[in-house]
Amino acid sequence: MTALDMSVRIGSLVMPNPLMAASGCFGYGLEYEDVVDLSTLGGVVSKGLFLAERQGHKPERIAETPAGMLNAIGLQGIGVHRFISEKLPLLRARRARTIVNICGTTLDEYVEVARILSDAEGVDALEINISCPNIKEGGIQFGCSLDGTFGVVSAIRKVTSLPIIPKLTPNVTSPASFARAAEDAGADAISLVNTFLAMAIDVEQRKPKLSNVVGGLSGPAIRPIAVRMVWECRQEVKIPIVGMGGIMDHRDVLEFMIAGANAVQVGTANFVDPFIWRKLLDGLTDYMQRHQITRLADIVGALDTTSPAKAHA
Amino acid sequence: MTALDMSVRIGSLVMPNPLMAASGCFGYGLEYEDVVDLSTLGGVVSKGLFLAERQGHKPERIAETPAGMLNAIGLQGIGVHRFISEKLPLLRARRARTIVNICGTTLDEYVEVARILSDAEGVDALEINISCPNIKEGGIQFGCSLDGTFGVVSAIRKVTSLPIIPKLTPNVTSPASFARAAEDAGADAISLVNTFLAMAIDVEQRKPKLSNVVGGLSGPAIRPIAVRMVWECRQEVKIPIVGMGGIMDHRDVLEFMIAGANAVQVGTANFVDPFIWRKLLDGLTDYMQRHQITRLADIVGALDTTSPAKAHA
Amino acid sequence: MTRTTPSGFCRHDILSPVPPVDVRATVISNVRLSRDYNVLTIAAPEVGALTEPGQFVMLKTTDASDPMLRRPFSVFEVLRDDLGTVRAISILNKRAGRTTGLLYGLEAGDPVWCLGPLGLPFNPPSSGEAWMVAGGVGLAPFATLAEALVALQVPTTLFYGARTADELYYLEFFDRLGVKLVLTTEDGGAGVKGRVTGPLEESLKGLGGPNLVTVYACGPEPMLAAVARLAERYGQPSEVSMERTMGCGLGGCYSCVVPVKHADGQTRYVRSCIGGPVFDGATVVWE
Amino acid sequence: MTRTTPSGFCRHDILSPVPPVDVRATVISNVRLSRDYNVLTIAAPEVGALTEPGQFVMLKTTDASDPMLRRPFSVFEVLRDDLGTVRAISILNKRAGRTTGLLYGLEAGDPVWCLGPLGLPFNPPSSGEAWMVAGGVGLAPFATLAEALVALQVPTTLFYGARTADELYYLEFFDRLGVKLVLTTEDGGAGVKGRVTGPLEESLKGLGGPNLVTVYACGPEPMLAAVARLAERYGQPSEVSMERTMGCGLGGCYSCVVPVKHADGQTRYVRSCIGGPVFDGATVVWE
Ligand SMILES: Cc1cc2nc3c(=O)[nH]c(=O)nc-3n(C[C@H](O)[C@H](O)[C@H](O)COP(=O)(O)OP(=O)(O)OC[C@H]3O[C@@H](n4cnc5c(N)ncnc54)[C@H](O)[C@@H]3O)c2cc1C
Ligand SMILES: Cc1cc2nc3c(=O)[nH]c(=O)nc-3n(C[C@H](O)[C@H](O)[C@H](O)COP(=O)(O)OP(=O)(O)OC[C@H]3O[C@@H](n4cnc5c(N)ncnc54)[C@H](O)[C@@H]3O)c2cc1C
Ligand SMILES: Cc1cc2nc3c(=O)[nH]c(=O)nc-3n(C[C@H](O)[C@H](O)[C@H](O)COP(=O)(O)O)c2cc1C
Ligand SMILES: Cc1cc2nc3c(=O)[nH]c(=O)nc-3n(C[C@H](O)[C@H](O)[C@H](O)COP(=O)(O)O)c2cc1C
Ligand code: FES
Ligand code: FES
Repeated sequence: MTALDMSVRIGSLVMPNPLMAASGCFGYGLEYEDVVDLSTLGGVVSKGLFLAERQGHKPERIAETPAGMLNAIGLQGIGVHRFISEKLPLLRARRARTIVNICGTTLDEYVEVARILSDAEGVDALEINISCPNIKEGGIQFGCSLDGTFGVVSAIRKVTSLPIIPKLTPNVTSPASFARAAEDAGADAISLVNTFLAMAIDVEQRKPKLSNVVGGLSGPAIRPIAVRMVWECRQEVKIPIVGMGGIMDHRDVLEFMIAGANAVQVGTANFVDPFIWRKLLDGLTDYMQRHQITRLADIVGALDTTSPAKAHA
Repeated sequence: MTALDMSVRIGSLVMPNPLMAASGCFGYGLEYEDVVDLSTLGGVVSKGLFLAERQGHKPERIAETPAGMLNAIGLQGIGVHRFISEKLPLLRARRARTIVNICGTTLDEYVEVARILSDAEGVDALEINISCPNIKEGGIQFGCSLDGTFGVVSAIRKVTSLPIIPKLTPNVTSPASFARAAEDAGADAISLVNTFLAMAIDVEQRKPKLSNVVGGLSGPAIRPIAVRMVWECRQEVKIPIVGMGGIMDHRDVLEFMIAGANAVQVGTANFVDPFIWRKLLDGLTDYMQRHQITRLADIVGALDTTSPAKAHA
Repeated sequence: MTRTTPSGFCRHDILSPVPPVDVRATVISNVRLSRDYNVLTIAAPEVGALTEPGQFVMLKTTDASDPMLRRPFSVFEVLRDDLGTVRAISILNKRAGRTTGLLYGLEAGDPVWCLGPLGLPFNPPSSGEAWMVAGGVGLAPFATLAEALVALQVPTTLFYGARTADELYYLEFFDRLGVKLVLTTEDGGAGVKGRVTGPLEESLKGLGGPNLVTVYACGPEPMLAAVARLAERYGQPSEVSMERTMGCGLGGCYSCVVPVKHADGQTRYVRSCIGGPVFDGATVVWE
Repeated sequence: MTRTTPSGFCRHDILSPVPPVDVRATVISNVRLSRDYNVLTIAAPEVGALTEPGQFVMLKTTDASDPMLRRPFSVFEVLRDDLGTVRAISILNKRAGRTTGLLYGLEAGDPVWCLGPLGLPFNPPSSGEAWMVAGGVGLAPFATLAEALVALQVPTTLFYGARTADELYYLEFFDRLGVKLVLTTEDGGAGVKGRVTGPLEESLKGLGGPNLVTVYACGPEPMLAAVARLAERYGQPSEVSMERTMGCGLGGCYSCVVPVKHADGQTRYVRSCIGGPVFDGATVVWE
């Protein structure tokens, strides 16, 4: 049996496998070091960071929905400076590949945060969060306008040589056109999807379940929409795609990859099963062996649309 | 105990309660007459009809997903003429309030279908399907452009005095702006949401699960997004809103109404439980009694956003 | 058995069926026949009392939304107590995915939501013999059909093919009824080696003329197509039970369609849940 | 019990915890105490062996995605066999919604997914007595805490309030351990009529000075706030176990935050799953 190659490259970021922990679903990574060796993940994406510390929204911050959950955390975070001094050295010590999810209320803040992180030791890539649906000033104004997306990505491109990965919102008519804007602006990859703007109501109290009224929907419920968006973006751009949305097992990872994702992120599933990582790796290994695939990258975008799957195969 | 009033009015259409069967999820209504007295529903929305008979897509036409399902039926249907001769008399005999879901590949076809149905005896309203995600020529070109939506609704407005209810797609950045276009064009109400464009892949065969590759996602998975869209539209327009997306029990009905829907449609839930209608009515009755509500319409849009629901009430 | 028109376009136009019922049934027993097959007996007498051979039920193992949709299963046995009162039905289940996997794992006392009976049943043969052709789990509708045929004193044969000898089930049941058995296995471990269509064709060849037997078939679609074509070639009528992905079982969703040649010469998609699952083999357009 | 700092900001900065484990446990028994309360015993010895009083587990009754998230529950009892080996844990469950409803309905043999132990435990009192204050299902963490306190020979009292006499559970258990019981019911059906804070305040008043008892509280948030304020007013330290909506239990999601006054005078949201659920009552900012 030849060695199995699961590696993925995004600019200078080389990952041993396509499995990344999604922003906001894995703390700063260190919270999970008891349950998984962080160096075995493709990468760890930090919680979204602004320049300054933020307290986020009041509780209630989450609500469960069918096969999904809403969140409106409001980007509680320690800010980029404390991240660099308190978390980054520990992440380096654990040999985690660290991707920092960056936010801004203005173009200048994005650029500033990117610049500061580019000078720090141990940051492997920047994921540009222009898609948080939960706070008005969280960059979504950039993520819902093609010019805004182009503008923020090209401004950050000028100040950093780190790989930059704009994270796209699904709450638009055509995510593929945003993927194109990001590629044109010099992005090394795109990641999608962030959460879907959604809400839930307690009908007995006639009040919203979240203090922020609306929040972002994640989890398996959204997977079929996210897979479609990845597939559409794959037709539109050449740069790597980091796919996510409701991945719960290795088949879901493969679904995103076959649709066109080069790597994937796992978010909500960490809450349900923090020991998921070993299972995902084992599942991918088994699939590669059964299908005699030596380079996992070979299945990226390999969807055969000439006929549907046989229902009774 | 005073009598409970659940009635809803949409132009000349008066329904005893807000519970309507959603298009494409209830055949032509008659398929369900063994399990429910059709006259007890607020209304029955027919399968989408073109001028001519259509065969629809090849199987596989549906695939289950977490708390949801994909469909790409491709609007198989008997066409407006056979509907009028074969189905309408039977629906009238059963005293069903009949709303016909109309489709077109061109503006002229929409107008023609609307005109023909306006002349037929027993049609209570027209739902204008400009939102089917499954076929290229199914009107979605009108539903994804504000001008297109305004154009098709105002053209139909000119040829019919029946209540017209454009059905909006959720696959756009701002459904509320489409609601506004529909209202401006003279719609009596809007209904939303149609299904979310989505896909699923059989990873063993590396083929799509649907013959059409992409399909529409429905069921509880989408409910939180649909409720948010209804809530946004409620801020934007004054006309009645028919809300839908993943309603499975009476609490879900109430959730849509509190968010701003005057009536609701139940689609996918019919497949899971064809006997759902009695349960929904009983649930609403119980809720009204417990909360001492005599007019159900009083809860429409009654969401109190001043504070979130208490988690441990 | 009532006479029905299995190739009809819409049930409501042609017959008035018994309305289905939905029961939250309790598992009485679950007998695992092999690693993949089990017979699940559930207390759904309301359904069983109404069921005709060839009809099906839509099952669900949870009232949560994952999995959400019900799945179609032939009624395998209608079980009666000593006084003849229907007490339960059973399902011959083969693991194929999630719900069939869950049905395999159920234990006595667990709930199952059971909607039925649904669909058009088999028709009794107008004359002559009945030959049932089963492939694998396609055996399911033939236990009740055999009982009905025997009650009508129709001479009945079961052509039954499986991959291996272990996967031939309920042979004694059919034997006891007086059904003649013709078995095949792909590995030759029992009966004739090969496909079930082999001995079927041999027997058809031996017939003295047309319309002497009615051929009933249930199994994988290539088998059904082959059986229907063979029956046609040898001038015998056939009824095939089609297996389609079903969303509702009641005609609501249009997921389950089969292309059927109509009297006007047109091929149209017919919903197999209400215009089937049993079709006149000669009218199905095989793909 | 190990000494820990329950008001710390991030677990990883201040102590090295025992890593949690995740087990697919089997239900051993389910005793319904009333229409809403039950004690569910599950075979999760791996979790029980590591648990300290005040820690919790995250439970799930299905591996399907509806319901999807786990729910937090205090470990009620750690159950040992005659040789002292841990065999199981139990949960005192009160029906509040879906998962608690499902936990109420489970039968022996059913699976439960159990992740734990999680969170910061109670600290033993530095000196003097221990007073535990429980409201309703807030009794849950006090069975193991009482055992630990009794083992340390700390004189222990349980102030325990419920709506009615029927909803006062496990009194004998605490009695047998030698824990002094002070009971209240809202309807006066047993013990003192009214809220549990009534007799608590009486007792606090009667104390000769500060730092003579450590007050431990678990129950509805208004009760916790009242207890923490009373303890502060009478100069006694308090530890409160906060109940927050939790998505993960591991610090991943930031859903479970409690506003806590920090040493620098700032109030910050602290994740109660890793910086709690047990907090120094004096540091919590009550809303
Ligand atoms: C009228 C009828 C009678 C049937 N009788 C029996 C029977 O007696 N015993 C028995 O074991 N099986 C029977 N089947 C087949 C059975 O319905 C499927 O095996 C079952 O639906 C698969 O569901 P699943 O959740 O286990 O699989 P899934 O996890 O949904 O999928 C597993 C595989 O089955 C296919 N599949 C998914 N949904 C369906 C569906 N609704 N129908 C068919 N295939 C599907 C998928 O494409 C996939 O290839 C019958 C089918 C029909 C239409
Ligand atoms: C550390 C900790 C220990 C706990 N120990 C126990 C215990 O020993 N016994 C016990 O019966 N209960 C305990 N609880 C409370 C228990 O977690 C909730 O009752 C349970 O989560 C409700 O879930 P559900 O699915 O039944 O309700 P849902 O259907 O989710 O909702 C019902 C109600 O509970 C609220 N709720 C939803 N999710 C949560 C959540 N994760 N936490 C709290 N409330 C929620 C909802 O807003 C709603 O008002 C504890 C909570 C915490 C934080
Ligand atoms: C609790 C929570 C917090 C999140 N915080 C962030 C964030 O800070 N930045 C970001 O880009 N995405 C954030 N997300 C979105 C996830 O990274 C991911 O895009 C989304 O949840 C879909 O993936 P999933 O279904 O696997 O969770 C958050 C999601 C959740 C559930
Ligand atoms: C199988 C199927 C067929 C549908 N056909 C139509 C249709 O013909 N016209 C239409 O406007 N909507 C159609 N829809 C959309 C539904 O009417 C409804 O908008 C959607 O399913 C969301 O509601 P639900 O989650 O309750 O099903 C169809 C949905 C399904 C599942
Ligand atoms: S299964 Fe829904 S129409 Fe046949
Ligand atoms: S429950 Fe997720 S951070 Fe506390």
